[in-house]
Amino acid sequence: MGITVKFFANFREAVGQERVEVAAVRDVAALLDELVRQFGERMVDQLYELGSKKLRETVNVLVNGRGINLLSGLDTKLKDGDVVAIFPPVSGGTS
Amino acid sequence: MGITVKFFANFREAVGQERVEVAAVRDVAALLDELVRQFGERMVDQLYELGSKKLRETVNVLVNGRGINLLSGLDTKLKDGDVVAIFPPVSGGTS
Amino acid sequence: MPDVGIYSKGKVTLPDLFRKLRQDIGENVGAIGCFVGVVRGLSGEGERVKFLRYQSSEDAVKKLEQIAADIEKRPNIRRVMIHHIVDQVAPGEDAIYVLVAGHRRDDVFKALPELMNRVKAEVPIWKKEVTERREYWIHEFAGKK
Amino acid sequence: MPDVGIYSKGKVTLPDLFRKLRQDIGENVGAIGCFVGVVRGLSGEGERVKFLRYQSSEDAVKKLEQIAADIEKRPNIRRVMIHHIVDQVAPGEDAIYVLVAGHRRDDVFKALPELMNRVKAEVPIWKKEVTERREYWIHEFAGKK
Repeated sequence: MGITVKFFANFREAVGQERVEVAAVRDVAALLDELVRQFGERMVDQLYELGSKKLRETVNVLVNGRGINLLSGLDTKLKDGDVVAIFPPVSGGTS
Repeated sequence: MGITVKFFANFREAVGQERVEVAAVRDVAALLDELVRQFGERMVDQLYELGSKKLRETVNVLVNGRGINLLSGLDTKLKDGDVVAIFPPVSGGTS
Repeated sequence: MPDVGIYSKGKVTLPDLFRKLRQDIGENVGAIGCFVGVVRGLSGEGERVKFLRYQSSEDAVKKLEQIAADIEKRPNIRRVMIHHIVDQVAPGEDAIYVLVAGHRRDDVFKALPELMNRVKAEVPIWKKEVTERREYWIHEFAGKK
Repeated sequence: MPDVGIYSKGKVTLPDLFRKLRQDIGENVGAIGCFVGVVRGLSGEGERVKFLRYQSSEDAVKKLEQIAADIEKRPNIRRVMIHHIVDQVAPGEDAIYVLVAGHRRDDVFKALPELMNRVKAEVPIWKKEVTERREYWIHEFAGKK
């Protein structure tokens, strides 16, 4: 069954899809590599600070509803059936 | 023409009228005496602390729109044509 | 220009005030705040309230205008409305509407309580509370009864 | 029970929300506060805004419920409603309605900004601003663009 990845806002636009299924990968770092492989430069720009592999501060990654900052960061393990969400800071309401 | 006295809230009820005309009196103290003379105990109760001639703290007296506390208190002079308003603290809005 | 008024019951409704507010506030309003003061069914002492009877002096509208204008002249506030019912008002019925339109919500959230505090402290309006057992004029700022 | 929702345009109106709010709040509500978030016609940089496009995750309603319930459980708060439009919304159009009914105005005035701050910080809703010259997703809490 692999891993379900849901995208919101700029990530959804970069990908052109609301969600994708990815074959099992070891951890979040490997998942992001796989997304970059599939979606190329557009995904790199959204994920990483310019010219580095440092995740942008504005990128939120949730694994089964929990932020990876509360788990093991990019080393957070993934297994079949996990749901990963990737999105920028929320901005409901008005200005 | 004398002095016009307007009453609000409990004072209006004590007097049973929205306003009265009083012949010229020297000052506010004399006006209040005149009101007590005309309206009796009900007016005394509303104006003064129990058993004294000390004006209750909750009594507001305006002469031509200005509070007597900013004028000369009970010694504030009155002249023909003056308008005096007597009322308790305001309480607009809800609880 | 601020928009204020004193009405008997049934002469003003909140949807009408909102409609009026939105007519000419321009394109830079991002926040509208509103407060409705409703008559409660229980007095401060827990007595059942039959109704409040409001009374106002003829200076009340002028004072409402002044308060509304003071707040409306702030750079981030576009419109202030204060509309007070002066009548016999039963529990569950509205006694006052305050509306504020501004650029951002912070300005609006700051203005609303200020407006209500000033209305309660400065406008020549009085109210008599009539409960099942007694009736008395409320002297809000003279210590609680 | 708090009352929240996410709607496309035209599916919710403020008068309807007020009517619903007043149906079962009981006799002890003395204060109703309301906030309407309106789309502004000028962006933070002064560009003319064509529209905002909102997007939400399927968890947004649950989060709104949680926020509303947290505030509604306070002893002096009777009802909280949060209703968000998630759609393409033009300047002058409403994007969010928050209503609070409580015993006294202080409780209501305190709750309103708290609710809005939590909605903006916690609810999975995003918006893209489309101006005459460009379009971008707004990262409200990541420093101003």
